[in-house]
Amino acid sequence: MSEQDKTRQTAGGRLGGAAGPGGAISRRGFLRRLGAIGAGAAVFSTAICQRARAQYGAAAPDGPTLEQLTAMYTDMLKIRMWETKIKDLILGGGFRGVAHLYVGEEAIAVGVCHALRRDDYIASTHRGHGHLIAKGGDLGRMLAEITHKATGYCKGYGGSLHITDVSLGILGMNGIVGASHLFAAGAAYGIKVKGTDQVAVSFGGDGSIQGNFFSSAANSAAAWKLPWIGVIENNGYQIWVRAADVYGIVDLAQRAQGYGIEGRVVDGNDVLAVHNVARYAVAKARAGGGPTIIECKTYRWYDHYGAGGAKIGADGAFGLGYRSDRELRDWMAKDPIPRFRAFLVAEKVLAEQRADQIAAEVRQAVEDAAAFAKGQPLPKPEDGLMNVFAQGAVALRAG
Amino acid sequence: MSEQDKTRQTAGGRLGGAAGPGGAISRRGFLRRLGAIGAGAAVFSTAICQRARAQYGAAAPDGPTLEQLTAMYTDMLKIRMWETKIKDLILGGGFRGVAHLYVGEEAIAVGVCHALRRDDYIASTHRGHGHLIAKGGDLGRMLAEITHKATGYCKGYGGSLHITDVSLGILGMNGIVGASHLFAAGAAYGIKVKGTDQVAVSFGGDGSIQGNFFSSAANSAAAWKLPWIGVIENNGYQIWVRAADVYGIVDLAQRAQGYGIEGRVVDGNDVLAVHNVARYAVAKARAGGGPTIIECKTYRWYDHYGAGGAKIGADGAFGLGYRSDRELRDWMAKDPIPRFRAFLVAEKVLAEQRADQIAAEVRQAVEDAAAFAKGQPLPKPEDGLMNVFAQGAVALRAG
Amino acid sequence: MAKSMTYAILEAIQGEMRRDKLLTLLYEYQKPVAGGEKGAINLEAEFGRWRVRFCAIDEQWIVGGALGMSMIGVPAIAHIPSMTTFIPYELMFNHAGKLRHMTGGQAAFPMVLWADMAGRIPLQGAQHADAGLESSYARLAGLKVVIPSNPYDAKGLLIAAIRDVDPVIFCQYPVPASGQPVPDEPYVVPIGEAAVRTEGGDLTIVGYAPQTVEIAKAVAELKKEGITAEFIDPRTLAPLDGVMQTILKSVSKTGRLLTSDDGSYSFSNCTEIVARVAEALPGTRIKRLAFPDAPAPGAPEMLSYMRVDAARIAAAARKLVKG
Amino acid sequence: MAKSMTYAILEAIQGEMRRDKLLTLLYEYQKPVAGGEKGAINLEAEFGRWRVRFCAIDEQWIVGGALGMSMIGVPAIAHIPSMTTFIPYELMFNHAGKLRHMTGGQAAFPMVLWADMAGRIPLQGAQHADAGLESSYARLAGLKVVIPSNPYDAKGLLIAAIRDVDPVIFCQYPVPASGQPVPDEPYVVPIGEAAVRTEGGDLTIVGYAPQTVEIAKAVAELKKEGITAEFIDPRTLAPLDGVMQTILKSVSKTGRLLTSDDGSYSFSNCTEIVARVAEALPGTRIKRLAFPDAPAPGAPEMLSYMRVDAARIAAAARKLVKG
Ligand SMILES: Cc1ncc(C[n+]2csc(CCOP(=O)(O)OP(=O)(O)O)c2C)c(N)n1
Ligand SMILES: Cc1ncc(C[n+]2csc(CCOP(=O)(O)OP(=O)(O)O)c2C)c(N)n1
Ligand SMILES: [Mg+2]
Ligand SMILES: [Mg+2]
Repeated sequence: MSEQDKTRQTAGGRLGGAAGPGGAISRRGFLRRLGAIGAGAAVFSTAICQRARAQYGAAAPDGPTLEQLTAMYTDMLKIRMWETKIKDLILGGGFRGVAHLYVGEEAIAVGVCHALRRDDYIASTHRGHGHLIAKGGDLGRMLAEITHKATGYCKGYGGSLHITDVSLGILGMNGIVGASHLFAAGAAYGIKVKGTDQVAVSFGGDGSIQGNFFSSAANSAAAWKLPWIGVIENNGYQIWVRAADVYGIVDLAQRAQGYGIEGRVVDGNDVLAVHNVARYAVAKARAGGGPTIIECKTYRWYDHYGAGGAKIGADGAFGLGYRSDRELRDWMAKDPIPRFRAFLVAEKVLAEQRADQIAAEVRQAVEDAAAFAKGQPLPKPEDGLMNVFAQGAVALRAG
Repeated sequence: MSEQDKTRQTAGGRLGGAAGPGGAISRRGFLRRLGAIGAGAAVFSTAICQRARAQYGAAAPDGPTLEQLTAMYTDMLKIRMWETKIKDLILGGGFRGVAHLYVGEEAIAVGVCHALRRDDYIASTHRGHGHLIAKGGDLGRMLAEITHKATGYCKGYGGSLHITDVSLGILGMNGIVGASHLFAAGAAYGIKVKGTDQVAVSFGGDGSIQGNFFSSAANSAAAWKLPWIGVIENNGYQIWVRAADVYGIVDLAQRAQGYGIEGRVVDGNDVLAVHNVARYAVAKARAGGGPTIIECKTYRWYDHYGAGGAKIGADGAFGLGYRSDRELRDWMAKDPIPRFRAFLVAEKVLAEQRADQIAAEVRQAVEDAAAFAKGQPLPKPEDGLMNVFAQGAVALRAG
Repeated sequence: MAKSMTYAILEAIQGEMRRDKLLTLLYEYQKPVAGGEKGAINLEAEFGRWRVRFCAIDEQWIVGGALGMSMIGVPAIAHIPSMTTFIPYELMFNHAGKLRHMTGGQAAFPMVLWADMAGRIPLQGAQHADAGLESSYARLAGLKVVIPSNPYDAKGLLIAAIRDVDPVIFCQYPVPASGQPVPDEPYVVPIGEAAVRTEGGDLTIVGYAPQTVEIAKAVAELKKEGITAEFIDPRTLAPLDGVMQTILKSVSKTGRLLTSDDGSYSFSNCTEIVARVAEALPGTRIKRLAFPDAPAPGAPEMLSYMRVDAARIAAAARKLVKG
Repeated sequence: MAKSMTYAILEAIQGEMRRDKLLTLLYEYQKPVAGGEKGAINLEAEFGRWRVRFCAIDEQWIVGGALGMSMIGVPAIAHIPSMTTFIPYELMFNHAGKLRHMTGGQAAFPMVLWADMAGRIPLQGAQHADAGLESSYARLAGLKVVIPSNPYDAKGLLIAAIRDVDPVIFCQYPVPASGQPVPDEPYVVPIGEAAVRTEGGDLTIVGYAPQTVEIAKAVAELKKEGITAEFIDPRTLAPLDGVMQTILKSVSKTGRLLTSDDGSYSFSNCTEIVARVAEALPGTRIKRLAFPDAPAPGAPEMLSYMRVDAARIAAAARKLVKG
């Protein structure tokens, strides 16, 4: 680990503060950094990109990295557009489901999940659509599930809060705050037993570090250097409660220190910053270096739940009592998607036209997903008695 | 807080390391330090005493401090002799009770409880006899209780694990590891509601910082600056499990940092060191300065439970598989009681003769307690149906 | 407009907080604020943040903190949301319910665990649509469990719970604002007393909380057919002895018992009532309706297929009476 | 010398760990070590520390970790000590029991919660002398609960539990090494099947774990008096349907049911069995014996006054048969 990284590794240190290896960086160095996953790599932030660009002119990374960057951009758009569609459907009335929207936080799911292999595990939350999409979830089956259709991911049993695709290594979205951390740490233990180099990542909000689960995950991961990465999506609110009123710390990654875990704070609206810290943590975990806790500072554009304060065809939920519209507007100005697009275009990873085309394709995919979900059949009533156990059905006792 | 204190306040810093305000200290300064309870006071360790003594010759503090020091010595002896009696009774066979012996750790209970007022609260553990004695518990009623007699503190319902005197501000010994911390933090919240300047202290072993309770206590105490003091009695073992095998940290007070709490590490076999950190923490808490977590490094002389490996009339439990006899002997050489006695005698707080006399008195008190307990009546069988609720008895369902 | 359940509950707490200057509420995100005809209630605004404290997402703290406070004589209400009802289970079991006994009567927990219960609501998924959790609490020694089925009982039972020196679990299910009007003044509905909702001679029906809505419909339906049901709402699940007096009296008369639960079938709610009747009155014809031993699916089709409703209650009653 | 309960259990785990190279045990301080005639078992020595892991005092980890592992296909056994049996209650309730259903069958938890149960032992105090906790688990959807009463059943039920892809709670009460000899080889006692311990025609007695000792004594005593009891050990509490077939068959014959519990009376263990019999066979004469709804006091005088013993079982049986 470089010295710079070390200074940043204390929880208080903010990525992008004293960032980057000074001015002198070669193009090769820049690309290596972009693609680096070794324990020495660690930090690649927009600031570095900007400096690199200033020095070497716009330049697109080639090979798989190019693909990956494009895929990251595509996934961010997928989350944004798919969820915006949900929001519009809710506002349209008669929506057969619920949703905790992730819009505004896309950089985290995408930055983290694109540092993972398909066979790595993630454990998700009530606000987990984004994680699922970033890990490869199918938009149509997802929408079918959150409208409780028989062909949805969970055959209609689960809905938005529990939608999952276990075959993608997703240990479930979970409606119980904090449980994700514990299950991922458990999975990380299982990885050690299996002897593979997989990793297990849990997502959780700023509210997820208290309660019973986080502490057990963190201590075990620290004690036995488990390949666990705890991602704290700090969007400033636990429904309407502010962290500052219920915690004695400001940077939540500081919790890591009490367990002897490396804690990192990162700009959660900068997908490359998130991605690079995630890659660092993943490489470290694969190499047996143990866990990392990454706090990503971000903001949610909509209300905790549903679409209150939002309008069809417009972004953001305004007029919510617990936060100011101005605060929201400030954060919308830090929208991770145009920010990333601008970078990609400037770096010639994407031409403007291609970027537009991707947006159009994603928009179409979302419409297709909505149409697919709409046409899907409802579950059979008696299927509720199934899947309690692996075998058979339980008895109906209602009459 | 002085600069020295600041350096010591990080969890890693050990009391007695770079301790003390250098050589130049006046006798008045020494006495002030000994008696100090202001936030500026903080540290008074044997090292300081020794330096002070070297400079000013042996000198006994006068007034209440003298009494208090004598009382502390007396209480340490009470714990030691009362528990040694229990050990002998167990080994004698047919003992009507169980015990987790505290011998070796007396300096912690006494150092902490003598920094408290009678109206302050403590929450205790399975290894809590010492806490109860240091807070003023009656040796006879205690022994009656651990032998489940009708006139014991808990009328025979509780026994060793739950013996308590609520009128002394004791929130109960508790057989569930870690629960003490949560209840004390709750009491600390209640103190805030009442608006008094009381404090609430919880004791817990090195095993008590994991699990569900500690985290909830620490976070709440930190968030709202509750007058809570968490004392970690780190005796190196959780039954036979070593902390190093199950934690990612070495100094357990480091846990404090993750919550934004001041953590202190102290020599738990030095009663004055413990006492002074406790006084500092208590004064801080009374003044609204919030919680402190104090880790006291110590050792238990007997097995986790009962009297295995011990002999009647001899100290210590040898030949236990999980620890070496040598380790035990090293710690017995650090016995807090002769260490304190030597200090008191050297400082002319106590004459040798008076010290011997106290020991004889305590020995007699213990014998009296044993005789008292032996003569007490057994509970009535049907009383088990009482005290489930405040009113009445529950129905017998057994036949 | 009748007072809602929430309004009635907050009115109860407001009155008790005015009466007892130490009574404190710890809660999470469910703001103790309600508007009603009689004016808005805002507990934090009235009593300040120390006595009305929103907390981190940490139900272990909310309940454990309340226990610690109450042990030093600061009575406390711990309010936790429905999906977390079992997080403090160990605390209530091993501490709240046992400490008085273990200390020979020295310790007391004058606290109320105000536990939200979701009930079988659709489109949520199993973690947010549960019912019947009260029976896990009802079997723990040293705890009292009350379950109001309407705002009037809610206010009176909550005041009784707050004034009780023993720990009480107050279960709030979502029920509509039906029943008696709720007086503005404090009053007590005693813990341990059932309510006879309708009198009848053909069979006894027992159920509570959201099931009372279904039972009431079924009773009305049956009446049209000439079957008169005695409908008893237990209101208290623990201790049950007082409640059983009312139920046994009724079943001695009717000879038939039908129970109806939103909780799952096995080891649950009305099971204890059925067992006690069976012991005391052999020969009684008994039918227990309940949710199956399954989690609650999100899809409404599956969920409503599994839930007991008025039609099923009426059908079972007919069968008991005629079959 | 017969194999002890602990030996039988460790032998089961040893065999399964040899068979399945991923099976892992998380535990706290109760070393998985036992000596016996057939040689000592030391699981950590045989399988290494990763697969046999002692943990911090953190039952939430032990169970939650086992759940996480099992979700990725690493089957796990979580062993927790008796006083902590309800610490993982929420995990088993909201996650282990629901996730398969919530995910439409995708998720599975091939794990066993090996929960120690203290039983009503004297001189410990209420937190360390509890019984009956299994009924709180038995009412949770998606979980299986087994309770062996002797080493033979313990080994066979534990192997069944380990091989089951659904989460199983394996309750270990302290019981003496009685019953059938324990074969060295792995074998399965199927989950969901009761055992008829003695056959008889006058009444049916149901009970398990330490109560089987008292029941067996009472049955022998009654036999001398000419009363023949059919003694059934359910062995599984959830799912209960298979067990009930055996019990209902017996009660149809005897017409009388006596249950005997170390757990408390209300909302507990045999309550469900009583209720099911009452529904299915109206007219059955029923008596439920149990510990009172109270914590267990430490003093032996109080404790034994409260516990069901052979004399009380025999007395209740006589009354049922003759009264
Ligand atoms: C253990 C638990 N307590 C409470 C809740 C209710 N609840 C659901 S989401 C939520 C807020 C979560 O806040 P945070 O962790 O910051 O995530 P965010 O919603 O901001 O993404 C709460 C309190 C829950 N689901 N689980
Ligand atoms: C929650 C919980 N888990 C397990 C136990 C069993 N147990 C009793 S004491 C003990 C060891 C405690 O170790 P430590 O906290 O270091 O205290 P010490 O005994 O060393 O004083 C354990 C595991 C318990 N009582 N409570
Ligand atoms: Mg948040
Ligand atoms: Mg210890």
